[in-house]
Amino acid sequence: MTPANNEIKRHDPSDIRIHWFNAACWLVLLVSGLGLIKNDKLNPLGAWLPDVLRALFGGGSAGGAVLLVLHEVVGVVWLVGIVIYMGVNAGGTRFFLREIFSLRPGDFTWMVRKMLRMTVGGGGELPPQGYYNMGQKAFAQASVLGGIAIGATGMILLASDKILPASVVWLVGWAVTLHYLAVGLVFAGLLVHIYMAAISPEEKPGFRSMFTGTVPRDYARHHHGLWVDALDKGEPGAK
Amino acid sequence: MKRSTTLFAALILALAAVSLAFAAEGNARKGKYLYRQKCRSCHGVSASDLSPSSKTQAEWKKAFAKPEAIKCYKDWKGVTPEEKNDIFAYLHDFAKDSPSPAKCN
Amino acid sequence: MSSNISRRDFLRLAGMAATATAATAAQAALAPEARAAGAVTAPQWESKFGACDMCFNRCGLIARVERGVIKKLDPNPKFTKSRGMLCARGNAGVDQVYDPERIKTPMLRVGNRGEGKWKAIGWDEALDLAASKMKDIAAKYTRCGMLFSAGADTQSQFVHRFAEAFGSYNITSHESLCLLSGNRAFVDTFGDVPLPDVRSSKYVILAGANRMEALVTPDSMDLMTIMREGAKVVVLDPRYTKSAALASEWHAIKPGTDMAFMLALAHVIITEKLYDPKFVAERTSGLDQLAAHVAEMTPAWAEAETGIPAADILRMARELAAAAPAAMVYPGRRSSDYENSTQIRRSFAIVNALLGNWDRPGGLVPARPAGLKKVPFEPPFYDDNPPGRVDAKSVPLLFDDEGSFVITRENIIKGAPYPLKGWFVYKTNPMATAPDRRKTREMIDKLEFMVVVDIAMSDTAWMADLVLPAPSALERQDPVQALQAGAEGACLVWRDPVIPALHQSRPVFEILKTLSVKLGFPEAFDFDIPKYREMQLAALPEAAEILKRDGVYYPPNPPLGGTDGQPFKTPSTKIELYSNRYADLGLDPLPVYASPKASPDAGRKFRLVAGRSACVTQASSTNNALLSEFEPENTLWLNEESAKELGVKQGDVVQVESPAGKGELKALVTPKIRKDTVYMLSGFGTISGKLSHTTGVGASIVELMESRFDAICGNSAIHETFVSVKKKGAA
Amino acid sequence: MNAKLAMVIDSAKCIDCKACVAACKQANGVSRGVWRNWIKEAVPPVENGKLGRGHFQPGACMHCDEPSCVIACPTGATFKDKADGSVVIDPKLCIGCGNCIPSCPYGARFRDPVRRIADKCTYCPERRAAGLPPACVDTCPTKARVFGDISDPNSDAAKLLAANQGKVVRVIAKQNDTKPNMYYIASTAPDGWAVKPVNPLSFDALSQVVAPLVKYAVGLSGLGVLAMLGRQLLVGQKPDVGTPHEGPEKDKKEDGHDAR
Repeated sequence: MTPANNEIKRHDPSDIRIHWFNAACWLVLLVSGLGLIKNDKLNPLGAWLPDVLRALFGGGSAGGAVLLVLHEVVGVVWLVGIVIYMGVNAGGTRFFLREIFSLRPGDFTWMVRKMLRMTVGGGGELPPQGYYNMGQKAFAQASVLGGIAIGATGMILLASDKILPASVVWLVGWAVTLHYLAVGLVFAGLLVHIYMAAISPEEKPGFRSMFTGTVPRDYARHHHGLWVDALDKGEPGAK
Repeated sequence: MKRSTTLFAALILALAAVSLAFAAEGNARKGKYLYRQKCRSCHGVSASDLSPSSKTQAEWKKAFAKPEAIKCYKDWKGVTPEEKNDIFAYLHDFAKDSPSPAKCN
Repeated sequence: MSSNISRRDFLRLAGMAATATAATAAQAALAPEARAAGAVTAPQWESKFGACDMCFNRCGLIARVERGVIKKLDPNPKFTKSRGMLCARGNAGVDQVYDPERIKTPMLRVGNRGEGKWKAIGWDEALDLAASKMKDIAAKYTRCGMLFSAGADTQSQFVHRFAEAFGSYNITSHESLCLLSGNRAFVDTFGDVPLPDVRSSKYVILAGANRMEALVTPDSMDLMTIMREGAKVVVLDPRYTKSAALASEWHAIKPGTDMAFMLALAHVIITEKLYDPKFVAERTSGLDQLAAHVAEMTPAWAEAETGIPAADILRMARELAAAAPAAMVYPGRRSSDYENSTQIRRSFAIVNALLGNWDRPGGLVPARPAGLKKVPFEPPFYDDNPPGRVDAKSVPLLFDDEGSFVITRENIIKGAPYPLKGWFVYKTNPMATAPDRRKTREMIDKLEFMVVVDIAMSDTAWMADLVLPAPSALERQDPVQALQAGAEGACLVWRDPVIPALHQSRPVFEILKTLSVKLGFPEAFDFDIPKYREMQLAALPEAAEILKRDGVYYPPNPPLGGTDGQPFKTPSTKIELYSNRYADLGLDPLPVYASPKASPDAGRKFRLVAGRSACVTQASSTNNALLSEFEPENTLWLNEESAKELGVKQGDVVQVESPAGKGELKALVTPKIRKDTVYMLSGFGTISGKLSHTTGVGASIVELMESRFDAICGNSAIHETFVSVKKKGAA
Repeated sequence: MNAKLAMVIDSAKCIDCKACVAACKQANGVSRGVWRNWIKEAVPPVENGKLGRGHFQPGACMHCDEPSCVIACPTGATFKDKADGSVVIDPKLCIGCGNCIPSCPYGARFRDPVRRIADKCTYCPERRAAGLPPACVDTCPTKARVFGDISDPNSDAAKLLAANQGKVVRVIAKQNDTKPNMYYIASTAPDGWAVKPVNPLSFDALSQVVAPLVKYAVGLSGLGVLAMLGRQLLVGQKPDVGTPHEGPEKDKKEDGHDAR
């Protein structure tokens, strides 16, 4: 093991790259997307954000049009990036999907107790977790499923004024609604993810690993005990 | 009343027959050609602009009954009596009060 | 000129435009709900004057041209004759220019006639061929063996000039399929074809004129204006046209009975002495005969004929006379209705005479002086020619310069009195506008050579041996044209190309000029258009500059009343209520009414009438891409009750049949037409393979119309046909 | 002061010649089969057994003061231009979702079959920039359509309105007065054609269900994060957590983790 015996490899460089690539895309997409929702009643933040962004991008609806192009381009880049990653690191993708969708007994208990512990305190003992804890799994599931929904509806919206006939505008309308819903839900999860990963002191090593690729063995044993156990046993499929 | 109408119509018919006979002597189409060739060189350029619709049929008839009295008669030298008749037919048949008043060009 | 236009228009809109522009600029940064500053800029177009050619009105226009492409046609606000408007057809003029089906090169027929097999050839070959064919025909059949037909076009005068120089007397235009009966009647009554001064009129009877759809400038707009000012407009029409809908009063008159209505008006005006006695005594002749003639023609009598209540007729006669002389029976244009249309229109003229409205505001006024000079020439005379036109003496009062297309066609088919074997056609389309299409086809089959010069492949062009592409009116230079606008005076327009001629098109002037050289009479065309205009404007030295500046020139317009005390150009020098000329010719000197003949066949119980949409100029515009959106197909207007009897429902396809032919089209079941009458638009059911919007779409009205003509002047008579109607598939 | 562009229509002058419609199509390159403006024909009354006087009513987008279409637009491509009061569609920002089409009670909008985005009357901004009136106004034979800034008392439109005070009518959707800026003089017909604005179900779902749901979800999540942050700040940072040098015992002791 590198760099020292007390560090375990947790992420491939390609994992790290795709994570930050995804994060950057989402940031741009979220901000530009919110900037497109000019409608006061729909924009959870109100119309000031679109107004400010449009002014930044050239003013008026022309500024909005720049935002739309930006949103469309970055959206396509994001989708293409994800697909390329899945090709380059097919094993990692399989591992990731298998891990996040495999629930173990105790995951639910972990989730409830962890939430209590992080907020009001107490909550009792936490059941051991695998490569991902249940919180991470929940957010990863939301991201994958939400990402698929966002990507698919986004493609419909992209196609709307390019190839789709008037007879399927109902589909476009629903794509708008679903796009919004999926982003909203994923964003709700994202807030917790960002807190947990970047702000909460508890996950600092995990955060660091998104740059270095390794976590301290002690940290891993504490937080992802089942994973370390599997690693130690050399179980197939363990990373 | 009715009787007088009939009589009046008969009279007009008779007059018309006379005038038509007079006109029929000349060839109006040839007259048009001749008028353009022989008259237009002055009329419309240096003399008064003149075309069939400048006068009524009666006025043309009167003028051609005594062509010697026409101002420019001295310039008519090259016009034969037959040609004169054709020119008259043209001017008369397309006069101001004719069924097909015509300007000349 | 463009600066001039924009300055004028800018003043009109200055406040609005300035506010909007300044506000936009200032607020763009602050108010995000605005377009970005400068996002909407004025188009980089050049503005060029023109004159519309989508119908005969020739409204002044401004073409907006961007990088050599016409983007938009706008009305020329200085062209007051059309009250600053351009109608739907005018706006669609752009689509005529860029019609993908336009004739692009000279085309030589290589298949059978009408088969649609063509070979593109060069201009030299095409014009050599035309010249040699015309020479051959002249040699074999005399020069009168060529027929020349030209439509209502500014360059048609060159076709007439060419025909005369070539030596043929046989020239027809569209007029003998349209307006000659009315002209005949007014020439024979007033000695003139007057213009209506609608703008100052207080009472107008529109009988068989649909001015809100068959737009005539400025009359169509003025009728609306005067109604707003309190004038009354009465419409007589078997159809609820848009004119009927908008009129003060509409009567669904029985077709063919207008004369009864007019004679009853005369009856009331004379018996109640509502006419101006001084005017009638001094300026008209034949009042006594007329009074006797109409003595029995009471409103009650007319009610039985026309279906209009006697009380209404009586009231209208009194109202009309009370408004005189600012009152009129509108003379109308198209009068090619019945075999006695000249006499019908005579009755219109007679009522006008009784109103004393001649040369008075709101009445009928003589054509205003335009000041244009004719450009003289000396065509040769050919001694071997027959004595006259091929249709000469067929009817008593043929206009010698117009003739009669229907009779000419008949005589070509017969080959008598002499054979006529060649046809030069310019921008007129008898295959789609002359009644009885089969006869036109039969006539064409008798020809040895037929050449058509046109913009699009009309049905007539489709039949030709040689088709030559002409540019549209926006692509060519034209002579000066005088246009009449009622009492407001004549105006002059000309055209310069707003874009160069597209494809290989050549103006008919150039075609004829070349042919005149090939045929040995170049002196008839020893000028170009600028020189020709100079000669036309010889008496109007300032006109050319003003035309360049404004796109229109108004010659001095003397006030009305200028003809007071002057003789009328009639045999009696007065307005002939009683026509001496007709008496001379053995015609009825007063209009004698006869009830319209019933259908000779009980199975054919509907009279077919023609009419117009404001988006259609007969057969010349229906293939226009934009206009076809407004009139995508024609329908048969069928009264609701008649439809019920026939078992026809809205939109059903019906089969319409007459002795001339048959057609299939959708029924428009409507209360807007009398039970005894059906109507359809012209310009559909075409046969040309290059008219994709109309070929195979709807039915052709000329396929159904029988070949009839006005017994006095030879004008076609297109309302004399009865048709049978049945639902398609019904027994 | 901001301009307020409006159209004042003397519909009794209209002869239904379609010049305005053709001019609009030509000026704006409107696709075949769709129309930015129209002339409606009133069903003629039957008087004494025959058809009575007809009435034709020119129309187009009314550039409402409270436009329902703007609310239905998810991207802000449709907006009320504050500078001149017109309701604008930015074609670059429109994604062609079609929401705005049924949301207009006047049927003024359509989805352009070629460009696949929403379209409607624009009052011809390019022509106005060139100092010309909108194409339909310029070309009208009887000048039934009058256009201008009605906040400027010297404009033709304002003058016409002032001259007809008390006689001006508007065609308004009964269910939803969008404050249209199309004024008809005296009377106009037909007048009952404005329909109830309808949003597509997907849009209602978005605005009434999804948007609140997302707000709650994000709010809840935000609250949770705040609570965690609060606890973190209040209870204090655990010096042992997250530092890779710390031993596991401390973790266990202080954090209560039992990862083994």
